[in-house]
Amino acid sequence: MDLEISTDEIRRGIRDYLADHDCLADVRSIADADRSAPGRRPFDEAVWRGLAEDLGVAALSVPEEYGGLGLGLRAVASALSEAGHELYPGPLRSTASATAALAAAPTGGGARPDVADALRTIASDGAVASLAVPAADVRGGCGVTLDGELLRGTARAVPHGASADLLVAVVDTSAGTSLVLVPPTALEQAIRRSRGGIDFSTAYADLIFDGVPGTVISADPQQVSHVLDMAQLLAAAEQVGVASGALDRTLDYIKIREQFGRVVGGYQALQHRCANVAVHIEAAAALVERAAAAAESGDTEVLARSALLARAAASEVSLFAADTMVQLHGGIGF
Amino acid sequence: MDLEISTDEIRRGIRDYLADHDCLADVRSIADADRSAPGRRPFDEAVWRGLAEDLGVAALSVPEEYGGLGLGLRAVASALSEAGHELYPGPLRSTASATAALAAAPTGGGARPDVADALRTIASDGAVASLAVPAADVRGGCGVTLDGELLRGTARAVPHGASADLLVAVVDTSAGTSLVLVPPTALEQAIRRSRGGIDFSTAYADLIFDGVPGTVISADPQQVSHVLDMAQLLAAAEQVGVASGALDRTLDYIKIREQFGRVVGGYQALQHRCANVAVHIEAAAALVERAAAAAESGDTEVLARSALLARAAASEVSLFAADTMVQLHGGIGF
Amino acid sequence: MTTGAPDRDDDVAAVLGEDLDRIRETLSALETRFATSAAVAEPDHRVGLMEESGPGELDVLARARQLQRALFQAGLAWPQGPVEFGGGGRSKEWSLALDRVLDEYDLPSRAQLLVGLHIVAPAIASHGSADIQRRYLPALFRGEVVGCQLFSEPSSGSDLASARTSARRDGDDWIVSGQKVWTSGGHIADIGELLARTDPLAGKHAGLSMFVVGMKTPGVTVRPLRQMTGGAAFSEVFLDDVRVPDANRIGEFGAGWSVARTSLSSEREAMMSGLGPLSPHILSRLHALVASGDRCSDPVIAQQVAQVTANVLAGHALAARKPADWGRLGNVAGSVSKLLLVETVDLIGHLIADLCGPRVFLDEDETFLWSEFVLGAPSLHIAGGTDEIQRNVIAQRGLGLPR
Amino acid sequence: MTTGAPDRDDDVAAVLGEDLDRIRETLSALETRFATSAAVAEPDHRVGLMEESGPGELDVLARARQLQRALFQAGLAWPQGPVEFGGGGRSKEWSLALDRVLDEYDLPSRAQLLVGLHIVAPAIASHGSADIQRRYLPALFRGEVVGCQLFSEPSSGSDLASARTSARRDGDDWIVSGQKVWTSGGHIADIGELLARTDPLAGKHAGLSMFVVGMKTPGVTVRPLRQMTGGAAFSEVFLDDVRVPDANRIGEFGAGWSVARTSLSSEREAMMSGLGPLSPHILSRLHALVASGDRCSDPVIAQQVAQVTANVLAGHALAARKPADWGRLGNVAGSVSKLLLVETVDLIGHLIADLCGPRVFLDEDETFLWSEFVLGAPSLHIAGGTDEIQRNVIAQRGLGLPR
Repeated sequence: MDLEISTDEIRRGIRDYLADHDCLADVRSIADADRSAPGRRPFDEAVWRGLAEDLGVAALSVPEEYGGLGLGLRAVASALSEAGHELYPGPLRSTASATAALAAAPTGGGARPDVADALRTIASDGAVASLAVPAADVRGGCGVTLDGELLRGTARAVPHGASADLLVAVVDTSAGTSLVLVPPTALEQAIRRSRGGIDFSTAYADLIFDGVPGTVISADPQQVSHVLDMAQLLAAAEQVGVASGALDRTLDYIKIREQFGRVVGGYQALQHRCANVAVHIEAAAALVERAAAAAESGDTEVLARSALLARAAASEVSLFAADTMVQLHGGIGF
Repeated sequence: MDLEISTDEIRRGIRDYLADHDCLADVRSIADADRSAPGRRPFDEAVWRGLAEDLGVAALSVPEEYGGLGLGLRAVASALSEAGHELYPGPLRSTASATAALAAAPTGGGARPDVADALRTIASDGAVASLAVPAADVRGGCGVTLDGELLRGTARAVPHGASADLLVAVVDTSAGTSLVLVPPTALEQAIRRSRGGIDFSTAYADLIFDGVPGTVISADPQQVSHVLDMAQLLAAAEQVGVASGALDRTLDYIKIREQFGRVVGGYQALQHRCANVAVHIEAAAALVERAAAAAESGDTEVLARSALLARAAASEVSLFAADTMVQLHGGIGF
Repeated sequence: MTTGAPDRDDDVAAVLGEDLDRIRETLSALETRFATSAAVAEPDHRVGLMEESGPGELDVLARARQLQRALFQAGLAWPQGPVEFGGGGRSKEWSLALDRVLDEYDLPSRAQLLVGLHIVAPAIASHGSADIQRRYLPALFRGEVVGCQLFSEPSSGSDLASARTSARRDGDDWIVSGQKVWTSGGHIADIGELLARTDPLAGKHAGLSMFVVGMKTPGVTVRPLRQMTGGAAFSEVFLDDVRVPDANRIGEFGAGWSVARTSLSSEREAMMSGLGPLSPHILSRLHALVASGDRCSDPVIAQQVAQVTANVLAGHALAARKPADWGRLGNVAGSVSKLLLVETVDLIGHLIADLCGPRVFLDEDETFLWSEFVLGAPSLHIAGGTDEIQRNVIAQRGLGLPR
Repeated sequence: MTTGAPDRDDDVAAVLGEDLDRIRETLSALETRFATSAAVAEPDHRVGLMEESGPGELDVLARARQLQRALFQAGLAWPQGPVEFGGGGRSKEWSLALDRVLDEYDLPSRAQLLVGLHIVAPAIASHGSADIQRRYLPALFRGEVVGCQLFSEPSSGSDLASARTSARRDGDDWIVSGQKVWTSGGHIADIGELLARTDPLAGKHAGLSMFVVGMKTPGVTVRPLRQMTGGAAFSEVFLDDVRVPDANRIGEFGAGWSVARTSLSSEREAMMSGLGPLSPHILSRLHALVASGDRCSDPVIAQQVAQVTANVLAGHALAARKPADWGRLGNVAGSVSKLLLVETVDLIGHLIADLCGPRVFLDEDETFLWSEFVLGAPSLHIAGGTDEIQRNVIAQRGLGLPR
């Protein structure tokens, strides 16, 4: 399979599919629903199934032996950029992050049966997965500890935590910080509290574990931090997409909005601001490309460095592009 | 005396005088001389005498009883802004900083004779003075200690240290960090090493003391830090002037330089950059005004806070304005 | 008294002289009077940049009106106003000094009155006839009448002078039709300052006149606009054959643009003062937020705090500056102050986001209270004229660059 | 091999395949050969952004020429060049991979040859006749001929197409008169790429043609320009009835603007690669500077170091990008890279100033060595087209905004 062509095909497929389903309208209706009765309504289930199952996006990085396409993080990052471009509000990134963690788990001649099952259900059944990570300023686990074989504690603000069918969590255990799989049957026993907030493109929930079974899939500290790096990379990829979607919408608008008898897109101040956004999108995208390539070639050290730099750059440019979108739309942007 | 009118008169007087003497040409010739034979040539002595004695700028903040005008730091700050505007390369700021330190020394019914003499010689004889302060990242003295009544050590990069007739130094003594006056007769015994560098608007010299007499004029830590605050304020005032001079020269040029059949000052990108410079000059100038007013009203706490903020803002805007000047002059700016 | 307010000079005393004691007495009494009802009336502790419509809104407005009336009676509501209309006949300096003293007291918010007092009133005071001044100025400053601004239109944002809302003469009246937008407080206002095209054949600017229109007049429809913060501080206003008497014209026929510029420049100047978004109240809560976190000793945060502090102090110092000290920028002082303001608000927004992290966008206790501030910040770049317009104004009218 | 060079992918091996061993062998041998004479020839350890004229300049040039010849003989000087002229006939990918390997070796600077190789040669290769290609390309890539650029004029900076230097036809020759400026390396160059107005009656762009002019031709006078760093990297070039054969025309009569654009876009792309100001050599010295100071654990400095690192890595990744991955920005890739480059250089300048404090502008050991870098940074915003021009290009040719 020629990866280059695939990546382009993936991008086009997702973009066309999401454009047909008007994600932005979905995000707006989620926001409206929340404003009338706080507590976020879930994403559109049918769009998720179409994306995950019909388009096979969830299966991208699942190894072929478990029903996936066996592609690397470059393909996944491309897919997430497209989803970000359309502000897709479903669990694509959370599922991709969990998938990356599962696919990276040490196999030793084939994955363990529970990991294999989890990967299969993601690839074939449209399962929603998520990855519970520690807060940015915390070393160690996500707030949950493994006590014997039972999980206790609260994982806060887990992306799509209320809808997740299965979870991979970074957990404190007696063997140190580990990756723990919480399979569907176990996850049903967790108490889930949906979180409100102002991010209508991702639903969050606190997951409260009070003696829920979980199994360690890796206790290797390097493996744990590799998984966290991949999650940063995937978040960065999505943010680059968000930034580029914001720029595209801005360009569309300033090419038609007229003031002082001419389109405002003709003003040098606006042109230069858009050019600056474009430069920084390309810089962040280049760092994402670099990190993804390192992940594929197994260069975890380069990945570690470039994933965090990519994330920082992508965060900044997504804010810059979004702010530019609001400003250049004038009053209607706000 | 109505201070407001005075300040305007001072500004106009200095601006006209320095414009007549083309400071910029003097700075260029200093730079040229240095490039052919490194080691900076001194400022123009006649211009300094005119400024200090004929215009009486050196006497501005010297108390009236010592032959000065008894004005406060607002007047001195205005004078330094004008000097900065013209990039005057002589010892105006170094002398003003030393004067502020001397005038602030505790008097107890009249200054001590040596302080009074120093103030008189500054006010009436065009004496060059300087203030030796600790490096930015150092607490304590300027590298010199008072051992009994003798100074030992090296004060590095003292502004106009090679030309100074008298010096006030922040010195480590057995009573803590103190202000020490080094009168003309004593300063003659210091070894002076002119420093090269790329600042052609201020000459620096290392002053090496190997048992040179000096007298403590204040060992009060609050007094010492008040003097350092005033020095920061005066530096900020000069920098605001530098920034505003750079902006004025830029505006003059972009109003006449033509490209693409129109003056480049008509392009929005250049207009907006100049507007941003102007906004930040006003912000820094407002902080300088505030700090100077606090100094005059004896509010040392407000002075302490606002002088450092003024200095930080003035440093930034002077770089921004100078960079804008280089950029907007295109190739000839470089 | 609030704590942690930004420092202030003590020359307030010099300017206010012997009035100061009486002023402090009055304000202390008001502080006590309003403190008793505060717990009831303040809907929540959210920190926003705009007054938004919501459940407690009318209570807040009622308290603002009461305070305004009390201040008026004490001679503190309209210091620069002419004595014959109930103003104080004081200097600008006196008025600025009073503002500083007012900042020290924890009084109810008068934000909902600001458009009337700092946009509408200055226009009437500078351009209006004696009759229209008498009818509206005392009422605005007594808190009896709440004003709003009817300038922007869907197709006239930055290019305000292209306004299309038409007013055609009919006897002693004008018949007004059109649509206005981004009207802050449109739904609570009693009167609106209306920019309309009275002469479609005259030039773009010369075809405009300014009016006072009653917001309850038949044909006026106000529709709140949902905004990014989730709230609604702005409205659309539809004008459908609205009858406005010619006696409600502010300034000469065809002088609408000049009247609008008075309003806009007054608005910009008010924004940077303590009356604007950076009230002493917000600043003291910001200081508390910084101090409460475990990152107040983080050098990266410290750099940001210092930058914010410098900007706020500089803004206050500029607001207190005498016109003569502005030099060539005197006629664009409002634009300079406004750009500094929006930069400051952005810096604060970034500081808050850095301090709170994800807790600023999740429904977390305490930190989520700042989400409205962070989300509201972008609007200030637009309201009162975009950054681009301010920079054009500074460059062309202040620095003398070609138009 | 240098230490502290930025990290690099290992797919270099995949691209270069079995050539890699031979390449490394050649480069190791060259490293050894030039190392022996290095101590003599390197005039000092200053870190500058431009090659400046000075005492050791001709030695440096001689070594650059020797290295270039050796690389040419090994097939490593001109990988993408046609085989019949001595090029390698390789792909762009191969060439980029080779650059990465070259970065690993501590070889003499070839900065003085860059204008010829990355500005003049691409123009000749894309637009020149077979004859002119044969005459100049191998000589440039062998290091026998040093090139310079004769584009800008005192009144034609950003508006390059308004060039006034005139060329009038005289038999088989052109007679050229005018003044050029900002010519890097004008005083050491053998040939110049000359933009001249060949048809004063044609349109602004259509009136231009491009030529190769020998810099030693009678009538050519080169005068070095003193610049902010104190050095002289640029020259003014006066052309006084200089005779240039028509056979030296690059491209069609009237196609000068199109040839110039090829040169400019190639220049921008080269700047962001390791060939530009951010060479592995400068980066490793920067890392050493950060590590040597006592502020390398200061969080404020750490933020800046991370930002610089991100920009440098992003720039290298963009330089290695396939044209197809640029999307709609493919035709403005050079402008994007150049803006990123100058931002990076500014960030480094600020970092250095913050790290060294006053020691960067005083004649202090070690730290003063960076003063040329800090002072040179502003020039990069101008050289190769100002930031404003690059942003216009991106907005209009890349993002499709109106001209």
